Amino acid sequence: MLDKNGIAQRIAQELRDGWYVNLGIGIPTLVANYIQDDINVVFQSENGILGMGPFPYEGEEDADLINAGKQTITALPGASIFDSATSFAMIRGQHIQLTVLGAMEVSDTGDIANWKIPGRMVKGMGGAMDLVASADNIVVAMMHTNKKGASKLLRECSLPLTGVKCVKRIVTNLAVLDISPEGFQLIERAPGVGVEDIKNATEGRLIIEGDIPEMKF
Amino acid sequence: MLDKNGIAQRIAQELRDGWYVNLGIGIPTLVANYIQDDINVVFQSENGILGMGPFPYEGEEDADLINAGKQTITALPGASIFDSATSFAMIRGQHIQLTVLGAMEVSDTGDIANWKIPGRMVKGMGGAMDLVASADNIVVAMMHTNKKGASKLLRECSLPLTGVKCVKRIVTNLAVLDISPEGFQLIERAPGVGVEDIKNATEGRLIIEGDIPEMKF
Amino acid sequence: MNKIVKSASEALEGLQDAMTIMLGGFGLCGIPENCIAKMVELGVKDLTCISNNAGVDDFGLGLLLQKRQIRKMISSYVGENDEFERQMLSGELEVDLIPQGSLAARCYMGGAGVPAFYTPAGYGTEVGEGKEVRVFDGKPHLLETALTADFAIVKAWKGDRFGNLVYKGTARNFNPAMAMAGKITIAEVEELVEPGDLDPNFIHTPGVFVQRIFQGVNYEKRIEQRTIRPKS
Amino acid sequence: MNKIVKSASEALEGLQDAMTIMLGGFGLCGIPENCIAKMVELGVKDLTCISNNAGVDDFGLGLLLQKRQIRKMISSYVGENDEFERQMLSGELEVDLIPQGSLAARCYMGGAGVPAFYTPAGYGTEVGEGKEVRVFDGKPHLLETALTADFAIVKAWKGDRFGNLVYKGTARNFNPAMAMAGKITIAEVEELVEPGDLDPNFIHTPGVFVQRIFQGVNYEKRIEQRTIRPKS
Repeated sequence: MLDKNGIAQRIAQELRDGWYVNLGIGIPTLVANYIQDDINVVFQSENGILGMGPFPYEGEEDADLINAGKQTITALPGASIFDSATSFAMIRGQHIQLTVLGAMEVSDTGDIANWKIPGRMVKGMGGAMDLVASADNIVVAMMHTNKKGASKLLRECSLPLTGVKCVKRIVTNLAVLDISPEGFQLIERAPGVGVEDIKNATEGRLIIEGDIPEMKF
Repeated sequence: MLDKNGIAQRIAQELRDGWYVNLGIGIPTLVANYIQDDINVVFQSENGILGMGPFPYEGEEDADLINAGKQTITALPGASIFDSATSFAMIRGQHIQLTVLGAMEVSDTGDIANWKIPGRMVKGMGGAMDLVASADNIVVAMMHTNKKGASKLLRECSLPLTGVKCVKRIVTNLAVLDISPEGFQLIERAPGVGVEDIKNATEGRLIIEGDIPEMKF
Repeated sequence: MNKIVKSASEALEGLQDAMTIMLGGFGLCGIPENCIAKMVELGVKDLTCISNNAGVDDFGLGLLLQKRQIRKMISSYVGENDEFERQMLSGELEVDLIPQGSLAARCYMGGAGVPAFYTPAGYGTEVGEGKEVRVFDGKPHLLETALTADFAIVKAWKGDRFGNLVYKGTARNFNPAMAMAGKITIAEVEELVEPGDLDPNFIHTPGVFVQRIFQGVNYEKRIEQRTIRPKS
Repeated sequence: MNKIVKSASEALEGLQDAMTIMLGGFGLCGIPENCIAKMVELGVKDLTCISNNAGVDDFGLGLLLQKRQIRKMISSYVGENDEFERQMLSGELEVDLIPQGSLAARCYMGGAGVPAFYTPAGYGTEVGEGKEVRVFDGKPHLLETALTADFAIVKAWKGDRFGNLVYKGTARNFNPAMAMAGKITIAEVEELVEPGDLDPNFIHTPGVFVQRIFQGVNYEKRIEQRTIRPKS
């Protein structure tokens, strides 16, 4: 079974050289720590920067240079800065090759819910609805089950949706799964996790074909 | 009766301090020569500049600095340069206070035709359709009649339209006229031109109320 | 051509209760601090505020919320703000949450004279409820309408008396699109410069979009999440 | 991340007959001279070219017209061009004339993932024939659709290997919007610089929109209307 860093590390394997990538808040942010040495990717933050670098050294924080999580950041050589309308023109126009974001629920048809829990304070969807409606390649980083042990990979989402039929791949603490026409297609098992464990933790339709390999790191 | 320069000089009186102005090709371009000393206006050229200045001195022409007529120009202090999408965002969004353009025909309901003569080579409408559809304040600079002596101020345009119900004021070699709900409202006579001359040269509905003053220069 | 006004007070002349106001900024980055402070002082109320975020309890739009000057917020993310939460849950505050990209585009389109456009964002969600759906190239899209405002208030780095603006870093964010969409656009800048000091080739907001400009004072530029890395 | 290719020839790899190509420029200002010359040499034909103008007889897109490589032109103004006129009147060349602002917006929207939008331009004219009309705020608008292209070919002043571009003066024109709308966008630049040489705050086209970039040679930058004033 993976922890959050393990999930991020596995997702980092999805990145391809030359891709532009938008990482959401939470586990997705950790993906940046595991980029393989032989590939170059450019990180976009939807508040208006391409070529986001690491956090600044102490004393070098610039209030005018933050990411979408409102964290102080740096800009790498070759970075570009732009306004919000241009930023979402990039996103909506499918110029960003990969979006990684967290989810509260995912359905086996690729619906995602990650912005609102009825009865709880709603903070807003931010850029998530634009990202999931637009990106060709959406990978969800999430725990397979919630704190009560209930599956977050469902036949249908119970929470208000962020987007429909948009998720391509899900990486959880237990498995890698793709959205196929027949449901969640099991691709890989996390180290030490058996197919039965994944079956038990998945409420939606689960497709298991042949031997399911264990993730490699 | 006015010549082209006289028409331009009369139109220059329409300009107000602080206005952004787009001048079309032909007579409208001449308006820039008659700006009163006590007002400041900024000229936009729709290929992407605000703050267009006079032509450059010989030897200072820059192939990368032209106006919409493809003429070499200069940029004044405080100028800004932008792309075509932004330029027409300004125009469509009604941020330009005045558009002056020529016409082949104008109707007494404010329709304008200035881009196409059937049977002749069509060069295209360029930015004219965007300008007339958007500007709050459209002044047409034109000769009152064509070379054969036929009126260009008509009940209905016979040529393909550039825009409908958009012209506000027309300045010709004979008169200043506004588009009113009842037709061309005569506002001023050109020096030495009588009301009868204007009547004879106007095919569309002409409204003459009270004494019509002569233009003042 | 001189759009310079002396102060936030003069810039906000004509601001009235129940108006619709756009305010630039993302979080607390690139927000018009001087004008917000002055709006608190003026006490205008029943405002509809269009802003990506709603500030924090004691800074940014949070200051207007604390004085209950805002009747409705149009935002994409309203973050950590106890007073906001209280007013929203009690029904004192009306909240319209819009996907961030649609919000930016709706402001841009408002300024660009495009009254409506299609976007895939929000289709199939509650954002799409009651909105026209049209399929382009096999993909469903929502019809979204443009936004404009009585006042658009933006914060820039430098500006001149023609209203030309440049922004610094990601403090740009929503400011350029909102600058386009105000019936009256106010720019507060850190530094007023002479016309010609800004390279015409590198102006972010051409002056035509700005009606009033002034040099602000005492910028706090508060950082919401001060994140650093150790010097190795 | 290195998008640099050696030459126009390498940049145009994959270009085929009957493709749709966007070409930046206004008149002869800011046109991709190197790629046009190479396209003439390659002899690709039946092209649909989206470009505000069609060049003159012996320069710009006129060179492709002379070789009858263009089947259809989508433009706003086709200027003084005898060969264009001859081909159009004889029916060899299909021509789609679009209001200049709608053309710019349709390219921008194509790049921005907005499949359609409403504009007042052209309503009540032959441009509006067959198009959906909708009234917003009492004013009729046409529904216009976005444009994209197999290749968008733009000319910039400077660029780096990430594809970041800056343009000079009014040579910017249609280049930024078209750069957004190409499935493959080629930028030819007067000068290739190192990443970091271009200030990230003042980049006109962020590199994400550009797939291939090269430093062009022998720019002629012809002036169509050389207008001057006397030294007084």
